[in-house]
Amino acid sequence: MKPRTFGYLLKEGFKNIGRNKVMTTAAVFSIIASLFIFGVVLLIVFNVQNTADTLDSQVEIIVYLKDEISEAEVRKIGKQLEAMNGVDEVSYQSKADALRAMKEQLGDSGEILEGYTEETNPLPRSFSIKIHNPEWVRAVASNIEDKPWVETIKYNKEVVDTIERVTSAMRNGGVVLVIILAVVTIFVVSNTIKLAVISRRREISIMKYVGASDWFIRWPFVLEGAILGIIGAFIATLAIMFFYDSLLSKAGGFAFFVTLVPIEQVFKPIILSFLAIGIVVGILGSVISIRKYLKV
Amino acid sequence: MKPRTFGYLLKEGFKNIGRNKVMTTAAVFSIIASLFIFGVVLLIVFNVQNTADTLDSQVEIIVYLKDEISEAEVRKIGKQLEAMNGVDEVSYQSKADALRAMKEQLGDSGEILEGYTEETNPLPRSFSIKIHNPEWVRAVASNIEDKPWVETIKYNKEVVDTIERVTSAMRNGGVVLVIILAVVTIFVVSNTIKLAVISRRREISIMKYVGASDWFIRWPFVLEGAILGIIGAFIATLAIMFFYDSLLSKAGGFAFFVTLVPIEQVFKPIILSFLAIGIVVGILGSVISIRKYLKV
Amino acid sequence: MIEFINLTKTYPNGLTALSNINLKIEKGEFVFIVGASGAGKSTLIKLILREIVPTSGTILVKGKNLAKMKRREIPLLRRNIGVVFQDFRLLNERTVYENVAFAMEVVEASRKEIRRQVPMVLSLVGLSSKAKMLPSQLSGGEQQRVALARAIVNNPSILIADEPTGNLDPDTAWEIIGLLNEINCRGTTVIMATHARDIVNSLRKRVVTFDRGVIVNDRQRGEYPDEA
Amino acid sequence: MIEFINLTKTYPNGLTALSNINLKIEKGEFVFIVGASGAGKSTLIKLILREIVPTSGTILVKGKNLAKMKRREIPLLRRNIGVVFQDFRLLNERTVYENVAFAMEVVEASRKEIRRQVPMVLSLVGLSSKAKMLPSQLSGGEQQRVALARAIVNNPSILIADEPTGNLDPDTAWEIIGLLNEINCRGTTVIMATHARDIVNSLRKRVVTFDRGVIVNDRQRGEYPDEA
Ligand SMILES: Nc1ncnc2c1ncn2[C@@H]1O[C@H](COP(=O)(O)OP(=O)(O)OP(=O)(O)O)[C@@H](O)[C@H]1O
Ligand SMILES: Nc1ncnc2c1ncn2[C@@H]1O[C@H](COP(=O)(O)OP(=O)(O)OP(=O)(O)O)[C@@H](O)[C@H]1O
Ligand SMILES: [Mg+2]
Ligand SMILES: [Mg+2]
Repeated sequence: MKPRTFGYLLKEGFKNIGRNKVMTTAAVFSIIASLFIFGVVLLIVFNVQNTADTLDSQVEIIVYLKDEISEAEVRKIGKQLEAMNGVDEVSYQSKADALRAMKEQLGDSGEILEGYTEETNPLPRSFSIKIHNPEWVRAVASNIEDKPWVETIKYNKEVVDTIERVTSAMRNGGVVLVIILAVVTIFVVSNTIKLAVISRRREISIMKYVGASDWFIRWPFVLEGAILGIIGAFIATLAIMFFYDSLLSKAGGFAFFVTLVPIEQVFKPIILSFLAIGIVVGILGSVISIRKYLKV
Repeated sequence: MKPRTFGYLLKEGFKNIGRNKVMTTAAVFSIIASLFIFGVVLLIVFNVQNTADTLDSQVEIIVYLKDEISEAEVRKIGKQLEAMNGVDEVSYQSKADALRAMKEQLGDSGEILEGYTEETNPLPRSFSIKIHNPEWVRAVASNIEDKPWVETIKYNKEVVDTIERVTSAMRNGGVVLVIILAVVTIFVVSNTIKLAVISRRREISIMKYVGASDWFIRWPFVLEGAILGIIGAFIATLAIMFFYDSLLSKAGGFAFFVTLVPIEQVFKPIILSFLAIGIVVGILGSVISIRKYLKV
Repeated sequence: MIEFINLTKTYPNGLTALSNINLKIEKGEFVFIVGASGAGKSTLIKLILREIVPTSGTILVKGKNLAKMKRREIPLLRRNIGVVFQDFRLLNERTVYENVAFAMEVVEASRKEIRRQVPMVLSLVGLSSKAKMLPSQLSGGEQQRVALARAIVNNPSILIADEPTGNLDPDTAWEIIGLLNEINCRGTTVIMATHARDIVNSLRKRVVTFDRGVIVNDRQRGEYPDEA
Repeated sequence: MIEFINLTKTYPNGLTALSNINLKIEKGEFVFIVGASGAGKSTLIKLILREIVPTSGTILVKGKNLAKMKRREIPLLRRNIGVVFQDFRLLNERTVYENVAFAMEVVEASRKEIRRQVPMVLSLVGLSSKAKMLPSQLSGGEQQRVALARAIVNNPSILIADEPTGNLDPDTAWEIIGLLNEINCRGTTVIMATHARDIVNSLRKRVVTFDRGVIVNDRQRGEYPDEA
């Protein structure tokens, strides 16, 4: 292909856009609409993911120590725990800390504990262990359980189980939903382009009769598709960012137990995926739709 | 219009569907895709709404009573509280109940409370008041606060505030999202139909030249649109129900803090709204799209 | 039947296709409209069908002023006029039979009438064997005859034919002209735009000659003008 | 140049449009294809363009067997053949100028050539003043002339015209024929399907007559057959 011909085909692509205003508008709006919906789901998935991560980091095991253990040994045990596989963070609670914490927990009823001093209270010393990943909780717990210095060990099995199950379900569900939506988006948009092509089937067949090669006919459509995809992607990004921004400012950064992901963090993945989908869909939609009509 | 003519036009509507298989498939799939996405958002809104309702019903005020109040008076106070505006349910906690509850709350550390008997413990008697609507919590609380029998009154101001703010934001956000999506769905589908009509503009103009009235031309398209809408709505309902059912069985009825709405409860609103949107979109899409081409 | 009074048609792009036309066609007449390519013949026909509106002047069809006609009256006008368009204008997705039957469905004819009338008209134009074909499966001349069948199926009071023999061999063309003549004898007004010199000259009907938008000649028992 | 050997074309619906055709057209010939409506003239042309493939038999164009031609060779074949289609086949959304220029863009002509050639061809067919109009703004005859301009703009070695004067008044028709004759004199093979008896009779070129799918007559310096 001569460069001059490519220039011509590019110009044709732009001309098509101008010539078929209704169709162009329809196709661009379809792309925007589909991408917008896709974006909403993407935002939901991001936020679920973020929340799951936050919750994960809150899973902890509490190890209550036997009263007869010496302070030196306690320090050694702390080191030991920190070195364990899957352990994120270890924090120590002395008898005094424990009493203070309980008083706080009881609030107004805290007076009930007045009789105890910081040293003589019956509450045990303990380590809280933050676990990197909820799936490792059980392993870490069973590893500690049998140690001689352990009085008792506590972790919310149910919560761990639930979080484990729910986050993985959510993650899978989110991925499945995003895939379904990506396919649906591609489908809707390529349908739109297909209809646009159908309404120009006469034009395509005439080009064939005049002796145009398949690629000569295809190029302007492909370029047109790509241009529409890019335009749609940019507008959709603007729209979804505007939407999310107003949501953030309303919800004040959090909603229920969900910590909302800040807008800077979602911008890049959204505009990139939008552009990718827009362009791919635009081009594929055109190429696939034309194929049938090239066989003249 | 003669009944025989209506029969003819209906038959034409069905024939069009058979004749333009590509277009029909495209339009039906667009409807299904849009409705499916709409359905996903609808399900999210339903579940958020359901969770908000559940949380609302958990907002409560605890009133601790002065120790000097007699049992008889306590009973009278209970009646008084129950009669208050906005109060849903009142439950009484005796000294013995309070001790038991605290022991339970402390778990293994409960031995710290061994010294107290059920009657002599320093914990006060209390009423828990469930409030119908979080917005009334403050009113009820300020109403009780100054009563002479009140030792102290407790309610989680922050939680109440948050729930209040978040649920109303969620509700508004949900409504806005559903509206946006309904519009987007209508838009995408009517675009699809519009393109289908554009590709038949020649047919429409020829009908005009032969002397067909506007309605004679419009009816088959309108009926075709309605039929496509109905088909799309049914398939989309099936798809979304299948999707939600598999989600429910995976999540086991709850996810995070959200109690999932059972499938029976969402079926009716979904199929009804799908049918309504499908039919309206099908008909409107056709009528609007044709309008321009009738002016010959 | 049809009357043009001081009629001028200028297209939006500034081209004046007809200027100051005065023409009266009586009920039952057979009129040839002749003239060079681009003289304004099709424009005249489009005006009668109210496909376009005049820039100035009046057209009366059956006593009605088309310029003042309401949108919803147009279908009724067109049902009284059978037309063979220069570009045929057949419905591509319908068979020959359906194309002809469609014109009858539009006027809400009964099923019985349709079943009787359509095959009759198709055999009249010699297309009985092609009833189930789509327009794309027909030769050019066959398509033209389908258009004619559609135009006459409702026994219109006016029949307009724009170049109805342009794609026909002389034999078939003469058959078609015989048909038009017969329809005319039954009382239908026939207006035919044509370039077929032979036909015009041997029929000796009224001939209206256009040249660049004006009528240069209008005579009964006329001939195809020799401008060459 | 073009050769048909024992060629039969039966359409999918069972209709045999051409049966056992043997025909050889030499380089530089001017051939009229005549015959009644539906005789198979357009089918013959569609076969040369490889719009359709023969059911049996062989077509050779410039020594190439079209039945065995690969899909991607078809555009190259068509660029060598200029065609005026019976239904014009103009691009509705492009102006007259663009329609003609398009045929040159396809062969990757330079901008300079296009700027020189297109206006020249348009003036040749008498449409210089309509260059910026869309096909829908033209009369039937004008559209036909655009189709002709497009067909000859690339100086093809074969020019095929299906009824190129069907919508033209005799004067314009003669001008077009003069044009085709001139192109033929410059060495281009011209094949013209037509019903115009006058033209065939006065040009005295080779005439191939079809009747219901078979060649009934093929003579040099022939006349339009009198089947009536
Ligand atoms: N929609 C339009 N816009 C602008 N100009 C037009 C339009 N339609 C027709 N014309 C011009 O008006 C003139 C008359 O056109 P018309 O179709 O009436 O010619 P005609 O007599 O039917 O010719 P032919 O014999 O070639 O069919 C032509 O020059 C044509 O270019
Ligand atoms: N795609 C098709 N499918 C079936 N039959 C067809 C198809 N195309 C043409 N025919 C039939 O083949 C026969 C020859 O058609 P063709 O178009 O070659 O005729 P023609 O000689 O060009 O006639 P005309 O002078 O009317 O244009 C006709 O009877 C026509 O109905
Ligand atoms: Mg005309
Ligand atoms: Mg033909």
